[in-house]
Parts: sequence; structure tokens; C-alpha cells
Amino acid sequence: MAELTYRDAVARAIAQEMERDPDVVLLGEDVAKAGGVFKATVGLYEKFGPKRVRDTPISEQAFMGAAMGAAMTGLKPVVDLMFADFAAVCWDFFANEFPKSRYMTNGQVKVPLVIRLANGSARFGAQHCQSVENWCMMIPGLKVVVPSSPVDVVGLLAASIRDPDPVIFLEHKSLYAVKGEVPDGEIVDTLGTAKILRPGKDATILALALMVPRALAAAERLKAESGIDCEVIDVRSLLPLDTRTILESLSRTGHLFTVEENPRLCGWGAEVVSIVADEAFYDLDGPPVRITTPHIPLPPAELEDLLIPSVDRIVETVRRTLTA
Amino acid sequence: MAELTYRDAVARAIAQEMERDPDVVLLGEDVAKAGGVFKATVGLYEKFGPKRVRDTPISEQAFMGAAMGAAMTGLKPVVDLMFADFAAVCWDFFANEFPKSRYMTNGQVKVPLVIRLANGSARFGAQHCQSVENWCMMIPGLKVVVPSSPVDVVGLLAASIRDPDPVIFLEHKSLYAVKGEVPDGEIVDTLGTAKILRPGKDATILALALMVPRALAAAERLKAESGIDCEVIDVRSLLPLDTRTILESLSRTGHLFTVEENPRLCGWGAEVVSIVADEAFYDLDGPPVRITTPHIPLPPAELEDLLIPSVDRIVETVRRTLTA
Amino acid sequence: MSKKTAAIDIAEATRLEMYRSQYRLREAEQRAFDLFLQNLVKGTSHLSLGQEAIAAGFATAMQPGDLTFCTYRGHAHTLARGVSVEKVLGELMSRDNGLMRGKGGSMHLTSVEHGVMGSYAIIGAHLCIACGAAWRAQYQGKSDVTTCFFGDGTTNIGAFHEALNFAVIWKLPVVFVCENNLYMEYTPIKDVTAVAQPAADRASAYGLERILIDGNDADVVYQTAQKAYARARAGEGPSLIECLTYRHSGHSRADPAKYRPKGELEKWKESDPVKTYRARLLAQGIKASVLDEIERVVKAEVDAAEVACKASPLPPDEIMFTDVYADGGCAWRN
Amino acid sequence: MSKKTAAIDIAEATRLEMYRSQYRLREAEQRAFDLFLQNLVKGTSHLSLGQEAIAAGFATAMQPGDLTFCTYRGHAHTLARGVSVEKVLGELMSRDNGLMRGKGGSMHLTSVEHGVMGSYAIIGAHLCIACGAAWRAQYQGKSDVTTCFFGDGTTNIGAFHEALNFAVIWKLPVVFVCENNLYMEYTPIKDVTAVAQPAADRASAYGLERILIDGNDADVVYQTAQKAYARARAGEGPSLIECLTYRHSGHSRADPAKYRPKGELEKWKESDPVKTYRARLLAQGIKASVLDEIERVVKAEVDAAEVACKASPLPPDEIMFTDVYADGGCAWRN
Ligand SMILES: Cc1ncc(C[n+]2csc(CCOP(=O)(O)OP(=O)(O)O)c2C)c(N)n1
Ligand SMILES: Cc1ncc(C[n+]2csc(CCOP(=O)(O)OP(=O)(O)O)c2C)c(N)n1
Ligand SMILES: [Mg+2]
Ligand SMILES: [Mg+2]
Repeated sequence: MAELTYRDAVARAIAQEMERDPDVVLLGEDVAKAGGVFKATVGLYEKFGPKRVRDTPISEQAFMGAAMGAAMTGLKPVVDLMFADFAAVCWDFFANEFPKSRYMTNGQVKVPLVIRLANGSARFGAQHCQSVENWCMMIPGLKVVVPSSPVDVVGLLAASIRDPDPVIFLEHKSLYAVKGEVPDGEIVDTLGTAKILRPGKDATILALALMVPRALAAAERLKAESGIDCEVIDVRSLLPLDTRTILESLSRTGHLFTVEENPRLCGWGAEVVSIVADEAFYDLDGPPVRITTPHIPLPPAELEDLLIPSVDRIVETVRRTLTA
Repeated sequence: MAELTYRDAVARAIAQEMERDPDVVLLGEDVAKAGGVFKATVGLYEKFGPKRVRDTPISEQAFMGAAMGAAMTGLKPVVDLMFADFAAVCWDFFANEFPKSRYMTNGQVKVPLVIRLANGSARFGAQHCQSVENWCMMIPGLKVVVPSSPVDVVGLLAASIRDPDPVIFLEHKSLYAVKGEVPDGEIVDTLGTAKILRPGKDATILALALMVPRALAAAERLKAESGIDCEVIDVRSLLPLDTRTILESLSRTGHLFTVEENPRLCGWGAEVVSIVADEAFYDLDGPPVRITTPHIPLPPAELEDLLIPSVDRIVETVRRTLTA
Repeated sequence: MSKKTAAIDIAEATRLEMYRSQYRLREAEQRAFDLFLQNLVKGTSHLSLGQEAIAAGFATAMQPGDLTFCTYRGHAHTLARGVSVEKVLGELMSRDNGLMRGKGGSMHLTSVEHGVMGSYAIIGAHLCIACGAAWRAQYQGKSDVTTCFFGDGTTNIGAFHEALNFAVIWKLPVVFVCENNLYMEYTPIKDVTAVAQPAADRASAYGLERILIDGNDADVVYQTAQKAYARARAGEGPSLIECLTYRHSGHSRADPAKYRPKGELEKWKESDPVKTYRARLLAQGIKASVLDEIERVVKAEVDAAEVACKASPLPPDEIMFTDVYADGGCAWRN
Repeated sequence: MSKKTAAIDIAEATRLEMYRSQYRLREAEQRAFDLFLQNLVKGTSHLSLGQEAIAAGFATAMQPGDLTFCTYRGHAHTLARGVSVEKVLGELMSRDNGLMRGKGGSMHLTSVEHGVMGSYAIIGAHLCIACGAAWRAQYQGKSDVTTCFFGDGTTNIGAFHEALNFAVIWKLPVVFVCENNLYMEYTPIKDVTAVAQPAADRASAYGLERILIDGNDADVVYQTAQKAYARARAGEGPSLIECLTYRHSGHSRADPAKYRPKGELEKWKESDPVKTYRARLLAQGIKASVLDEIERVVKAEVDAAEVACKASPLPPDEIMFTDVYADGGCAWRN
């Protein structure tokens, strides 16, 4: 058992898989000698050398494509895209190439790769702090994984690298410095599994990434201040989505809250609420409520803090809804 | 009053606005001499000349950017992107540039432009038939307009060109040949307004573009075959969204169905269902149900027809839900 | 532009193979067009009638295991690697006997077993993807070379630039082949390009040699391909080759090609690669009967393919729900 | 690379203005760094210490009404167009007196009234956007010219290629200025670029003249800018200018720049544009007292700016909800 930061957990997972499988390679801007802009790949270049850990030019299309071509023909590339917002400059690969090749070729082409994105708020402003998990969830054929803790980073990133499908792996920038206990030895988790982090009987709160610790803190306060006992579920994976765990929780609590960092419209919360409203309508004891960032671009620095769902906002929304 | 095709309505709207405002310009691949790949801009080059109607290279980023720079400094560009799927090669402009500049600059920069996309199914396969209206709805700062008839094309496209914000205008490829009556003279509609096309008391069916005629046909059959009286609303505009008309209808019918062509997850239907589930929970007499394309890439030719929501599927889903 | 075909020393068997290949591409695509006129091709399609020398010349120079990446205009390149006419026509006709059982369509022909790694319909991406396939060869110490075909119009999209720079700095065994048929869809390439030769005049921007050849001469194409492959296999990195050619048909099935200046098509038909190559072989002393026999066998393949495709059923409906994910299905939830 | 500074004939007032400008950029950015060390800059920031001659040279050559597009590394270009130090520092400190009242931050400095049409933080896009601003001038028959600044690393992204080709075929009055400071973030540009001079060696791919200059010499920059502006105003189209320079600080506030080879920074500091320009002016007979007075006035502006920024409140919370749409608000529904 060691205490690791979320950022070190990234490097640990990649190292674990690179040691195991010589076809795993890592590429991206400043990912090698510099150890990544977020220092999440420090040491890998030294350990695995310039053949397996490669710096790229500012050519997101070229290296997304290169990863895909390599994946199609036998390698298992892990790509560092740096800020998640940069998905927009190579979106063609996310939307049109990675997820469609297997289908269009009736299974002939396989695209086993992992694209790592530094997602979410961190005070850099409108073009560097977007949460793009819903961009990815919209696209059939992708898998979308969003860890909230160092141990999940290790296990889910390892599972993503071993997965035979294209996986978008969204690391949260504001979690990189967060520490957590991680067991020694090989860790491989399972994609498509949500985790109940706090059992509760009055309401189900779903969250992802940075919103997970906030949902947990809110649940503690709701319990202490108002006696409201919330079940907090870390969704962890948007594709595949663990609807079973979600629907089962809801059937016990009767109330659903989603805590999303992506801007309000068409987020993963909307998807989950719609599934629940359709399939578990009669389990609902009240309106399912989404707590989201408003549908506006993000300002930088301190202003950002006011827009992202906070512990206060979660507490107030849940309390107001349940005591309405 | 004249009978016009949906494709001719596009040219008519652009001509109307180009005549009125010398700053309106049109650009895109094959848009000038060839009259557009979908022949929706035939005659404009001849009428307005090479200065105002311009062919571009296959450089979607360059001409999206050029449109933006021109819009920022005084022109009113209308851009033809051809297939909606190509939004992926210039998504940076949709996601990071058009919608954020005004906000980031505290209102200094304005981006009044219209991007026209040929959206939706038409048997071209996985990379040419996507419905990307939900991609656009996700992005704060855009407006998103989706007409279903020739007269709406004229009025909404004219309104989009006059609008001071960036508007994504989604034309449906499979509607281009459809004809409809269009009044003579200037037509300017209002963005952000849904239209009740068929009043009904038993259920509200929301649809967009190609799904509108299907929803209407389904409503007729439901009435004739099962006596179920559906209200059909053409949503017309996803941003701004006319939630008032939707919520008001729902308060009368108690049942909601959305008919979406975009793949299932995180579509506009999910957003509307979530809004309704939150704000009108106690108006709902049963689960709100989304009828969508499944979450898979599209095959070409006849196979495509089986995946897009059909009149049959709408009829069966509504009937099954309401008689459950 | 090198025009010294007379000096090219190519074995007779190779020349016959290139004739067979070109003739076969021509026949197969003409048949595809007939089937379209019979309303048996429901999706779109893009023919490369007139451009056969490029596909035939490169494919003949390839070795087994070499990889091909093409565009939506990929019938010829797919067939040239040995994929059967039946499988290609079947795919165009959305039949169950199609190369992808109808799930991809004309624009996405793929036959991994033949090294055809896909046909890509969004301009640009596949130049980048080809880099990756070549990188894998380099990484694994394999000697295969990747060839990526694309059009003149494609040189103006950003992905072209990124891929070229990337291939050079990583010294990848990839050959980029620009088929300059003078048009991007309906717009003449010269109206939208800052240089006269859209690929060749940009080679220096990547430190590459300027290579501009007659793309209607299979011998020139073959020889140029051989050099590029040798260079790639020797670890000397990528090449960029611009082949001048012309498409005899419209851009796609929807295009009557009215934008052509009068006489242009006729002029180019004078250098029709199939006809001129036949004439050259005859002039070089090959017997007409040998060529006739090649043509007969090809025609028989194409005829049989048509019959088989017409007899093939549509794929079963369930096929639409397969192979989204590696587990074979499309489930995104439990 | 042209090095004939001695021969350049520039009016004394202009030279003094370029000194004032360079000195002011230097002082303002050094103060920004001090404020960061005081933890008063909460967002990111990217300084161009060492690159001042480029911003000063171009801005001095511009006419009122000319437009500037810059990157996240845009403090210098924004200040050089006459925006006050207070407004720039205020924005970095997220204060209500900031250029965008804190809503954009350091990476997005914009002052439309000064012709600064924005600072863009996703590499590439603004080269395309600059084309559009230039197109508008051409369309409306205006004589203003648009200048677009970007780094060496930016030449490898697709948008660079698209913008250059587009500007040339439309003959747009736009000047593309590549500030080659040898690094893209932490990676040396030569490690990731197929040619030695990332911009200049690609000019021919767009039919443009190869222009490579000493970006640390404001006189050379000024003269080159003047020529490019004259060409643009004469309707002769775009220019691509590569300026060799070096950044004295790290890539961003987070970067200690440990990747530099030993001695590199020191070597470049010998051609520090502010210091060398001062020395040149003295050598040309300008009195030290004249320069001292310029420095005193600049320092006073920067000091006053710091005081004003520290005194300025944060913007009101409501500002976060304004100016998403043209109606001033953020409503997406009725
Ligand atoms: C990104 C993108 N933009 C536009 C198109 C539409 N389109 C399809 S083919 C084509 C012309 C391509 O021209 P070229 O590269 O010369 O190839 P050719 O068709 O002549 O073989 C265009 C513009 C596309 N498929 N993808
Ligand atoms: C599309 C995109 N990719 C990557 C980045 C991250 N990034 C920010 S600055 C930078 C380096 C840019 O180098 P250069 O163009 O030389 O400009 P400089 O910073 O040296 O001024 C990178 C890679 C980005 N902002 N946008
Ligand atoms: Mg072409
Ligand atoms: Mg640089």
C-alpha cells in the first residue's frame, strides 16, 4: 500500500501496462522528456526509452491518426491530448474514425487505443477548462471512462489499455494533486462499473471525477445538518454505463440527483435522468434533478469557482428538493 | 404563393437577405459555380457575383475561421459546410471559437454568422449521414436551428442571417426534394419558437426535421387506428429552446414522446425529457419516452432505413406506452 | 515530369499483369456504373475510370503484406490488391456477399486480408492513419510499406500538412500518392490552390524530393513506386508522389460533370491508360491474342460477379447491430 | 537572414517610439511576473520577455485601424497597440478594471478599440480567423491590414497550412508573423519539424517569398513589417515572416524551463532586444537622458497600474452571466 497522487497513478498504470505488453506505446506533446504538461507521465521516458515514449509536434490530427493506424495494425497506443478542449482540433478522429471503423468494416478493423484528456475546471478559462465527457458519450462506438481517485486511475487506466475498443480516458486537472491509498502490485479494474461510495436511503446522488468528492462532502453535510441520508455513486464510466447499479439504487431511494461539471445541456445527467424517467418512472418519488455548470463558457481564475457545482449548491439543491 | 422545394427555399432565403444587406456573403466548397453539392445555392453566384458567392478549397478550418474573422469585423457570412459530419474537421470553431469570443471578451467581439449543414440520414453511410444537432446543442453560446419545411427554411434562415449570434442551421438532406407552399414576398421568422403542427389531447410528440412528417403521419395513424389523439410539435430551434410551448403542451396531455434522429445518448430528447422530468414531474401521467436512432454508427443504403425512427416505430411506441 | 517510358525496363510478366489489372479495374467499374443505371446501387459511389494506371502501377509494385489506405474513390485500389470483383460489387449493391456485408458501402471498402486497411470518406484523416500503420512496421521491425492514396483537393486540408511533417520527422515507411485529376469535386484544383502542382510543389516544405509523374502511364507509375518502396524499406522515410491523371466520369454518381471545359475530356481520353497501355504492349511485340485472353478472363470474372451479386440476398437485419464493439455487439449498458 | 541594420533609415522619433514600446513591454511583463510571485495572478500566463522587438517593430509599423490577432502569449502585442498597462495587469489579476473585467484572462486579451481582435489559446485557429478580418477589408475596399502573430510550434498544425493557402488564393491583406523562439512549450522545435526554418522554409509551398529575419532587432522587424504592409495595401496579398527570437522566461508560469541546454539563455541574453536597442540608440547619438526620461515615464505608468489593480475590486458575480449572447445575457430558453 502506498500513497499516490492522482497524477502519479497515471504514470503507474501506464508503466504497469508497458511492462506487461511490449506493444503499449505512449505519445503526445511534451509527454516524453518533459513528463507531460501535467507531469502525469514523469519517468516513463527514462524507463521505457525514446522508442516507446514519444514526443509529437503540435499536430493533434497527425498523432491521433498515427495512434489509430498503429492500433489497427497491432500496437496499443496511449495518447496524451493534454487539455480536453483540444479534442476539438482532432474531433474527426473521435467522432468519425475511432468509433466507426470496426462497424463499417464489419469487424475487420480493430482500434484498441486510449486517448487521455485532462478534463474540467482548473481556472484556465473558456478554452482550457471544458468538461467534454458528454461530447464523447454522444458518439456510438467509443468507451468513456472518468476516474475520481488515484486507485481508480490505476485500475481503470490499466483496464482501458487492455480493452480492445477505443477508450477516451478523462483525467480531471483539479484532481492531479490529490492523494490516495493504492495497493501494491498489479491492479486492473473493470470498465462499465459504477461504485457506491456511500450507501444511503433517502436519495441517490450520481457524480463523476471532481464532483465525486463534492458529492460525498455534501452527503455528509446533508446527513449532519438535515438528517438526509444520501447514497453517493461514482459513475466512473459513461460508456459502457452501469445502469443496473443506478436503477437499483434509485429503486431503493426514490430520488435522483446528478452532479455534472459539463455545461447544462445534453450532459450525461440528461441521459441518465431520461433513462430513469423512462424505465423507472414509478420508482421516482419526486422530480429527478440535475445539478450542473450553467450553460455558459467558463471564465478564468476565481470567477470559475462560482460556476462549477459546489458542495453548497449540492446541499441546497438536495435539501430544497426533498423538503419541498 | 409558390410551391418551392426545401432546397430552393435555401437559395431563396439567402437571396432575400443578400439583396437586403450588402454585407451578407456566401462561401463554401462548390457553393458558387456548381450551386452547391445539394444544389441548394443554385443561381446565387449568377445573381450576386464572384465577390459575394465564393468557392473555397477543402479547408474547412480556413473558411470557418475566415467566416468568423469577417463576422467579427462587419460582414454577415453564410457558410456551406456540406455534410454535417464535416463539422468534426472544424469542430474547434464550433466549440471553442464562435461561441466563446463574445463572452471571453466581455462583449467586445461579435460573431454574427450562419453555418449551414446538410444533416441526417440519406443512405451515404457512417461518415456522411450523422445527425449532429446534439453536438451543437451541447455548446454554450451557439444557436441551433432545424427547419422541417420549405416555408420554415426561408423564414428561419432569414432570421438566422439577421441574428447577431452564431447560428448553426441544420438542413436535412432527405428533405431537400420535398415541396411546400411558400408565400411571396419577404419572410422572416422568429428563432426560438416551436410550432404546434397538430393539436391533440392525449400525448405530446416532439420532433425535428425529417422526423416531423413522420411524427405527423404517426399521429394520423394513431388517431385512426387507436383513437389516440397526439399533439405534434415541431421544435424547430434547439437553442434557444421554446420550453414554454413544450411544457404547456405537456401540462395538457400528460404524456411526452420525443422523436430523434441523432443516436440515442445525450440527444436533445434527453435534454427535453430531463427538463420536463424536473420542472413538470407532477404533470406527467406516465414515463416520458424517447424514440431515437440506436446508439450505433449508420450503415449505408437500404440498411440505414431500418435504424432511423420510422412511422411504424413511432406508432408502436406511443400505442404500447399509452395502453400499458 | 519524367516521360522516359521507353527506357523503363520492366519484365514482360509484370507488364502483362499491369495490363490485366488496369483492364480489370476498368471493366469492374464500368459494370458498377451499369448496375447503378439499373438502380441496383442504392448508396453513393465514386468511380476512378481513367485513373487505373495509378492503382495498377502501385499495387503491382507492392509486396504481400504491404498496406493500402484509400479514399471513398477506392474501388480501383481495393481491386488492384486482389479483392474479388464480386465482393466489391456486392458491397456497392448492399448485398450479403459484399466485402463488409453492406455495412460500409462503396466509400469504405476494406479488406484487411488483402492489406486494404480501409477507404475513408472524410478528407484528410487517412493520411494520418497511414502514418500509424507505417509506424507500427518501423516499431516492430517489419519491412512492409504503407501506401496512402488521395486526391489533389486533399492537399489543401490541414491533415495533409500534419501527416507529411509527421511522417518525415518520424522517418516512416509510408508513400503518399496524390492522384491529381485536376478537380476537387466540381471545382478546378487550380482555382483553390496556391501552387501549380498541389503535392509536388509542397514537397520541399517537408524536406522531400519533388516527384511529379504521368499518372496515366503504368510503367512510369510502377517504376516510381518501386523507388519509393525501396527507399521506405531501407529506412529512409516517406515519399510524396504526385501523379497527373484525369477522371473520365463525374465526381460521384450524382455528377454529370458539366463544369468541364469543352474538349478537356476528349483530350484526356487520348491518353486513356488502358488503351494506350494495350497499344504499347502490342508495339512491344506482345501478341493480340495474349491480351484478348486476358480480357476474356477478366470479363468472365466480372460477369460472374454480377450474377452472384444479383443472386445474393440483402444481409440479415441483425447485422446492423453487430461489431460496434469488440464483443461483437452494440451494448452500451448493462 | 538580413542583417543590414546599419543601412536602415528610420526616423529618430520612430526609433525612440520603438525603444519606448520595447521598454514598456519589458517592464509591464516583469511586473506581471512580480505580481504572480505575490500570488496575485490566479490564472495562467505566458510572458514574452525577450521577444519585445517583434511586438514593438510591427505595432510601430501599423497604422490606426490595422488589426492584430495574437496567441495566449499576447501581452506584448496587446500593449504595443496602446492598451494601458493597467487594463492588462487588471485582467491578469482578474480585477474589475481588467480589459475584459476578468472574463477572459491572460490568454484572451482583446481590445477591439485598439485593433487587438483577440488572443487565442487553441493553437491554429486564429490564423484562419485573421484571414477573415483581412477578407472583410478587401471586400469593403478598406485599406487596413491584419497581422497574425504565432509561434514556431504552430507551423506544424493543420490550420497553419489551410490559412496560408487560403490567404494566398484570395490574395488577402494579411501578414503572418511566426515568432520562432526555438521551442513549442518544452520541446525544441527542431525535434518535431521536417524543415530547419518552420515558417520560412514553407513559404514556397504557398508561392510566397522566403522571409527570415532577426526578430531581436526592432529596426529589421520594423522595416520588414513596412514592406509587408505596403504589399498588402497594394493588393498584392499576404506575407509570411519568420522572426528568430528567444523567450527569456519559461513557457508559462508553471514552467521553470529546465529543458534548456546550458548556456543557451545566456547566449541569447547577449542579444536582448531592449538592451541592444538602447545601446544602439546611444551609439547613434541619442542622449542617455532622453532614454532615461522614456524609462521614467514607462515605470510610472507601470507603478500606477499596479496600484490601481491592487485597489480594484473583483468583478461583480453577475458578470459571469452576461454576454454569452448578443442580448447581453445567457438565456437559452424562454
Ligand atoms: C473534410 C471533407 N470535406 C469535404 C468533403 C466532400 N468531398 C468529398 S470528395 C471531395 C473532393 C476531393 O477532391 P480530391 O482530393 O481531388 O479527390 P478526388 O475526388 O478528385 O479523387 C470533397 C470536397 C469531404 N468528404 N470531407
Ligand atoms: C491545438 C493545441 N494544441 C496544444 C496546445 C498546448 N500548447 C499551448 S502553447 C504550446 C506551444 C506553442 O508553441 P509555439 O507555437 O512555438 O508558441 P510559443 O508558446 O513558443 O509562443 C502548446 C503545445 C494548444 N494550446 N492548442
Ligand atoms: Mg481530384
Ligand atoms: Mg515557440
